[in-house]
Amino acid sequence: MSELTLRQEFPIFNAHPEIAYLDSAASTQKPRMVIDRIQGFYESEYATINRGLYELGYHATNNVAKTRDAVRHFIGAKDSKEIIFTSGTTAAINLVANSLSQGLLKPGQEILISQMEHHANIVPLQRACDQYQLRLKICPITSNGELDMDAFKALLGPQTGIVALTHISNVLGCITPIKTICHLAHEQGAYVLIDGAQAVAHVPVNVQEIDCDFYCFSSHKLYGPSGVGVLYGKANLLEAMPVYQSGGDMIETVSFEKTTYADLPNKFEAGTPPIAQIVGLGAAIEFVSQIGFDAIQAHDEAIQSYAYERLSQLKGIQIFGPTSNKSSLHSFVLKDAHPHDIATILDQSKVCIRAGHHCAQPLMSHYEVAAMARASYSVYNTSNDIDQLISALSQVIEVFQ
Amino acid sequence: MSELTLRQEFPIFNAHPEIAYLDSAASTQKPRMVIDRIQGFYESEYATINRGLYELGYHATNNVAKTRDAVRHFIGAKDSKEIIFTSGTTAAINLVANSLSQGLLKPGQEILISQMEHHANIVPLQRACDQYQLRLKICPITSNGELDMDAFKALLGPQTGIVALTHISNVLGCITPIKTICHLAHEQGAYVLIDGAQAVAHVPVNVQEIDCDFYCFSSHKLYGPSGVGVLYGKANLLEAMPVYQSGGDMIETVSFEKTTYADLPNKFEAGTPPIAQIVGLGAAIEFVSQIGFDAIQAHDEAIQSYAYERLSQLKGIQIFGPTSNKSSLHSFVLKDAHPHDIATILDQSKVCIRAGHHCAQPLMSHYEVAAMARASYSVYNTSNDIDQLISALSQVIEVFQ
Amino acid sequence: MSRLASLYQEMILSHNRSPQNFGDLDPHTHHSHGVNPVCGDDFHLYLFVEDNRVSKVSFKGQGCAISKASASILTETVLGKSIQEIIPIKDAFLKLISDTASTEEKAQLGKLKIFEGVKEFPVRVKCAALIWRALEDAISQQHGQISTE
Amino acid sequence: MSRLASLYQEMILSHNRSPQNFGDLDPHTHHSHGVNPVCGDDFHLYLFVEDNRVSKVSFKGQGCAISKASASILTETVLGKSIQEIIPIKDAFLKLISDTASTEEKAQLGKLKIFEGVKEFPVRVKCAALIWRALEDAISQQHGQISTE
Ligand SMILES: Cc1ncc(COP(=O)(O)O)c(C=O)c1O
Ligand SMILES: Cc1ncc(COP(=O)(O)O)c(C=O)c1O
Repeated sequence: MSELTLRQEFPIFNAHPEIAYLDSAASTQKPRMVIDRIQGFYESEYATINRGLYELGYHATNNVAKTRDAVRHFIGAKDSKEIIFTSGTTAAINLVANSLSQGLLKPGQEILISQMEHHANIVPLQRACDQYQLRLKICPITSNGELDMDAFKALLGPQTGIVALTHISNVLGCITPIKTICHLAHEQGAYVLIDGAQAVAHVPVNVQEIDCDFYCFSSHKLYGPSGVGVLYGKANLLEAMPVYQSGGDMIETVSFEKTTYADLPNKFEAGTPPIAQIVGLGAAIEFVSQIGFDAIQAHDEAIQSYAYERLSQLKGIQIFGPTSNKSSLHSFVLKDAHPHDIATILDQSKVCIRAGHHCAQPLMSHYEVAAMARASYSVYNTSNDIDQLISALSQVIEVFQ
Repeated sequence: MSELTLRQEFPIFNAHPEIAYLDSAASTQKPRMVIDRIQGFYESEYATINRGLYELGYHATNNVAKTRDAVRHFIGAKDSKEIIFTSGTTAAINLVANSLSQGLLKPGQEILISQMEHHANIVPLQRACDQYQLRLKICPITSNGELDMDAFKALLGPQTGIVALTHISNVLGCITPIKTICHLAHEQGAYVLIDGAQAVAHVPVNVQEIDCDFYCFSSHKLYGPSGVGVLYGKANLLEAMPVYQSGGDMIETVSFEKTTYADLPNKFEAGTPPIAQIVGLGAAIEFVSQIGFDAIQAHDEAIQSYAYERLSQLKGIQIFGPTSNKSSLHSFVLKDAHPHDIATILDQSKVCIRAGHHCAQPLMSHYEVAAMARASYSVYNTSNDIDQLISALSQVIEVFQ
Repeated sequence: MSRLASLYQEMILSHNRSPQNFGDLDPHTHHSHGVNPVCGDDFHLYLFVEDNRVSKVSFKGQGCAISKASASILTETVLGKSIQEIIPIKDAFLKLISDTASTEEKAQLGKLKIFEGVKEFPVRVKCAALIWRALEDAISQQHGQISTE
Repeated sequence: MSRLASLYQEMILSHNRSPQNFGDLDPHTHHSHGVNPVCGDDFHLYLFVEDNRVSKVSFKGQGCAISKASASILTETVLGKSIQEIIPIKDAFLKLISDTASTEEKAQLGKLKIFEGVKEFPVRVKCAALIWRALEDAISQQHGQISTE
């Protein structure tokens, strides 16, 4: 039995013992250790960073620096100055879409994304195309629900400026072969931006091995606090890119005639950063590291194969995405029951799932559905949660048949 | 005696009883009630918002909506859709500088700021000028250390597109007559953006009475968590402005051909918001409201006049800014002692002050100093803190004479 | 009756299975398009108004059981009524589902009262409201697209 | 000696009050401009190197007592020395203040050792280092602007 037994580490299940929380792909619950770290920081360590000439400020600055290094280590980056703290994945992608397109691309070049991207990895790039005269290209997915690599190779060319792909689809769960993607893209001189929002809690990431140019994720999907995320970028690219947001902390000198900007990482961190959240993210990374990805992946596999076994037996169910080489979630529809009705009925049995377009409307269009239901699994889920899900779904089927 | 006695509400002074924290203008410490709210939210209420069809998600969405309404009430806005949550003041100013300049200004128009602005209210506007062919104009300050209203009137004209001014200077403490400013600016057809970062914890704000078009502040300077801030904007302007960051939650429909955007406030809130931080900000506003601005202003006045009385007697001190109609801080230099040396020596006596350019280099240039020391006061400060400051400063004077 | 049973009453389920007046209506005098961007509910409502009475009505589109049943029952309700008669019903319905209707308002709702259970499910109120908002839009002659979010 | 007294030793205070070799140096063979954007310390360092020896040296600018005294004592230290002699001193000094110097390294530092107290004040290490980083830059012939942050 490779199931983890971490439920008791999450205070939310103390407050709501009856809940089967199956919406971790939207946001994970927080372990005691992360909540305590944030509380402890506010209670005895809080100060703003970078400028404090007093001890509290020095320690807070150090704490942030330590977390930056922990993030560097967590994703295998070379240098901690390549780790930019943002308010989340969305802000990170906006930064890259904007600054990279403006600074290092030429009008007429292409941005290549896929049919299965999250809106966060579509709209900022779409807007960059409008603003900088670039063209958006869409790579289709296979009938199996994975990136169509043949189509990808055909679409990729010397005209490609940026390849922006999700590491793991938040709807299909499929894992993109990003190492191969980076190799192919670099051969054509394109930069690669990976949306790692769904990946960092489930698979080990080593950006140097992957050789991606940019990688981003959100703390709140990694057992950490809301309000903070990470952009990794190769130092030489971040150095060459124009600044994005501006203000305090990211400048070197300001005068009304001329402003010069600070070095990395400060150059891209305008204003007071989410200090306590960064420290909390540090605790989340420690939490994940203590469990280890071997155990996490074995757990994911145990839960998701059990879930698939049970789900696939339900009458009238259609499950999307591949059945192997995938992450820990299942998106599905039931014949005759709309996903919103499913979610409402499940909620009455204390089963929390998501229903809707999952911020992936082009993917919904591809499957010609308006919405899907999605159950997503995490370290605190158990096979009991799956049993609860299945019995609630049986009730749905009963109501709607 | 109008001094508040709130020190025991702040756990940090339990952890460090000997500290005189005089750096609240940089960031305030957090009361028990805010820390507890955040902790409680993570422990028993956490879920992401907007899409949750289950109870936890519904309650979290409601909590965020309630805080939006509390903010609306706190600053006297008309409609809660005029309250945009951002990651802080800096992000809010970047949003306005960008979107307003792009959408509602014409090349050749001017942006009028002042000599005493924080870098956050300089650099984004400077960059907007570069990007949208606008011209930056600088209003000088008087010898008293206040906005020069005569100069302001002379600089303002039909060519002015945006007036961007700080409500309270983070260096001088002077209070800008923003109601008059708005009236004058609107006569010329200019929009007014007020940087309220230093104001919201010290003076009551009513944006409808002030009639400003935009107002922004950060939670972390208002006893709230880091990682969240507020942009208020008049609905008709926010509606007319192009979107800024994009991604999930701010769209109506996405297709590769055409994306349409959600209504306010979502239009300007791309991605998963800082949920727990918004809830924490709600608690901070409750904290401030429970004390009330009458009591806060009486306390500020008591502390700052006592501080001024003691500081002004020190040998070789020069204090910047006006002595009346000002907020709760003092920036100063000592003859022969550099501000950094002052801060280091003060830290040995557990007195936390700031030294440096305070993200206001143009103001430093104006006074021809490289740096200043600044003591800033808040609801938890007492006259004991001031005594501790003065005795530590006397030691500095001794070392350097 | 459990909360759930009161939401998914048999009549709602049956309208969901077999919606009334479903399809296009050409020609029509009034039209509106209602979408709920959060959940993807998306319906068109068509009215043909002659001598100030709704002589024909239809809807098409897709959505959850609540939004579809609401649309289906709406079409049955408005058929044959004048705009003046429809407006107070619409207002009363919108109040019913947001739990602000008076006893008199409820009284005029007839079988629409089966939607009262929706008020216990705040996230679903918009589903029941969507087609009524479209109706509101259609009869205000704006012929636009409306959205409930 | 208290931490504070070990930081602000009399020799440091006196160099702060009366810095040595303060001012311009024209002509010069080497120059660098060091700034610490966080605190506004801002110094220029000039060297005149003849026959591989520093025959003249000066600095100008402004900063805190630590950075100014460090600059003043640097000028005294390098005067008359060859670049080859200066490099190990510079390296040892930078190690001293970051608390990584060996006993042998400390031994070659002479009166520069009074800066050892800085290691107790991590935020001030950059102040002591600034002029030495400028020296490093100047003798690497890049003639640029360097910044310690
Ligand atoms: C007057 C003023 N404006 C803007 C800011 C920037 O606020 P933040 O760093 O929270 O974005 C500050 C504080 O640093 C400030 O004092
Ligand atoms: C694949 C993917 N990309 C991007 C995002 C956006 O992340 P955030 O909302 O934290 O910015 C999400 C989550 O919502 C996601 O699942």
